[in-house]
Amino acid sequence: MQIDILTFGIARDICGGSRIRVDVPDDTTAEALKQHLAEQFPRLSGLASFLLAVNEEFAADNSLIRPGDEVAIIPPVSGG
Amino acid sequence: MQIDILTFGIARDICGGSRIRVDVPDDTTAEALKQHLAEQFPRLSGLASFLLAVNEEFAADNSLIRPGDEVAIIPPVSGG
Amino acid sequence: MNLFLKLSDTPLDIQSCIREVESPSCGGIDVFIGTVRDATQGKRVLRLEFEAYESMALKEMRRIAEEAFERWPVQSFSMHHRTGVLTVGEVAVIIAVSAAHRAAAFDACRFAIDTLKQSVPIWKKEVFEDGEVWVAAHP
Amino acid sequence: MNLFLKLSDTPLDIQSCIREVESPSCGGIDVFIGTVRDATQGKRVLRLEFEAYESMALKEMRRIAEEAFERWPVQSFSMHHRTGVLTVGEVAVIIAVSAAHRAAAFDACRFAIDTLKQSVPIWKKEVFEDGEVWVAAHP
Repeated sequence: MQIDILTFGIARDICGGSRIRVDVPDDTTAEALKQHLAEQFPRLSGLASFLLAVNEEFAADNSLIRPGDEVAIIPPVSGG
Repeated sequence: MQIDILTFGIARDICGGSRIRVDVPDDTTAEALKQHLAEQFPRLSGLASFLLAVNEEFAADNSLIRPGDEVAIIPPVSGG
Repeated sequence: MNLFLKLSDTPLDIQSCIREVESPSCGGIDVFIGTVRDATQGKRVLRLEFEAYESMALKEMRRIAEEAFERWPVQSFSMHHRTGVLTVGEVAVIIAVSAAHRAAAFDACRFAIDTLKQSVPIWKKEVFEDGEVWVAAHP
Repeated sequence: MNLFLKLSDTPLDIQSCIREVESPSCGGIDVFIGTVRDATQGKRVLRLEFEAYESMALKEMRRIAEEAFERWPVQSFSMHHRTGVLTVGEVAVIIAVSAAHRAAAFDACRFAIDTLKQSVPIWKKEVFEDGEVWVAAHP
């Protein structure tokens, strides 16, 4: 399935766009998607942290990504 | 010697005026003056605390009161 | 040491107290605002009357500020206290503390209000519908 | 539960954030104001650029407020965060918390800014004379 992924902050710089599309097997977990992204964009692994949000919630590693989910890469936050 | 004493808050109510005059021996200590005041105004002893300030500083019990000192009765404070 | 102290019998201005501590080299400001509550221990409060031993109160306020500067890397400190008659909702005290980093601002501001309540010669009388009481006077 | 949240790309107003939490039944308000510092680790900062994942940021801000209400007897809670380009001295975040007694206001306000910095998806880029860096991005 194809997943559109939002990127922010340094993740947008690394991925080269505020929205990227990746192609992953159905029933991909958040952890597997992170591995996929880290292979495609190795600099993500150099960040202090690199999380995924699914539908505006931080995603546990074992949560499944479904078509139509809103997925985002969350690099280390620095608000305030 | 005669000492003028400023009173505030409930101490003013107890002493019946914002400035009272007491007559004490020379070389009176803060502690002795407090005893004198407590005898003259027994309700001062019923307060949660009852301190003296001399020249705008909290006075130690053994500090001497001198003529011309600015003396004040400090009942429990409750600012803020 | 940027230190601002004020005792005033007219309404306090939060914005101007904060403005006193703002600075390009500070990253955090903590502000405490004490206001007149409409009830105490279930009794309706009509108004508060604050009285200060003004010269000594300002000395003690300065002592608190100086101790805050000694203990924490604070940049600016402002403490405004109201006197006179205050109705419900009015501001009795404002303390604003700025620092490069927020921990110092929080710690110093909280220390300042806690210590003010213990050592600054200011007294408040609570006025109820059926009487009045000097706060904390009796055990 | 009086809860006010705001993300804004225009300047924040301290007074209006505080006004949101004022109430006759509160005795204390603690306010934290985060401002843009002119230097970080000795380097002069020209400006900050804040970016938010807005919908999720508001969700996380709400989660923080709700946890504050659960953990402390807080009366009202307001959190405003700025986005976009900020110059030195500008306000990036304001958190105001009111409570009947001051301890809850201090504790909840400090919890809120500490947690915001850990969990709310907002990012800032520091722009220096000779480059720029996403804050906290790298170990």
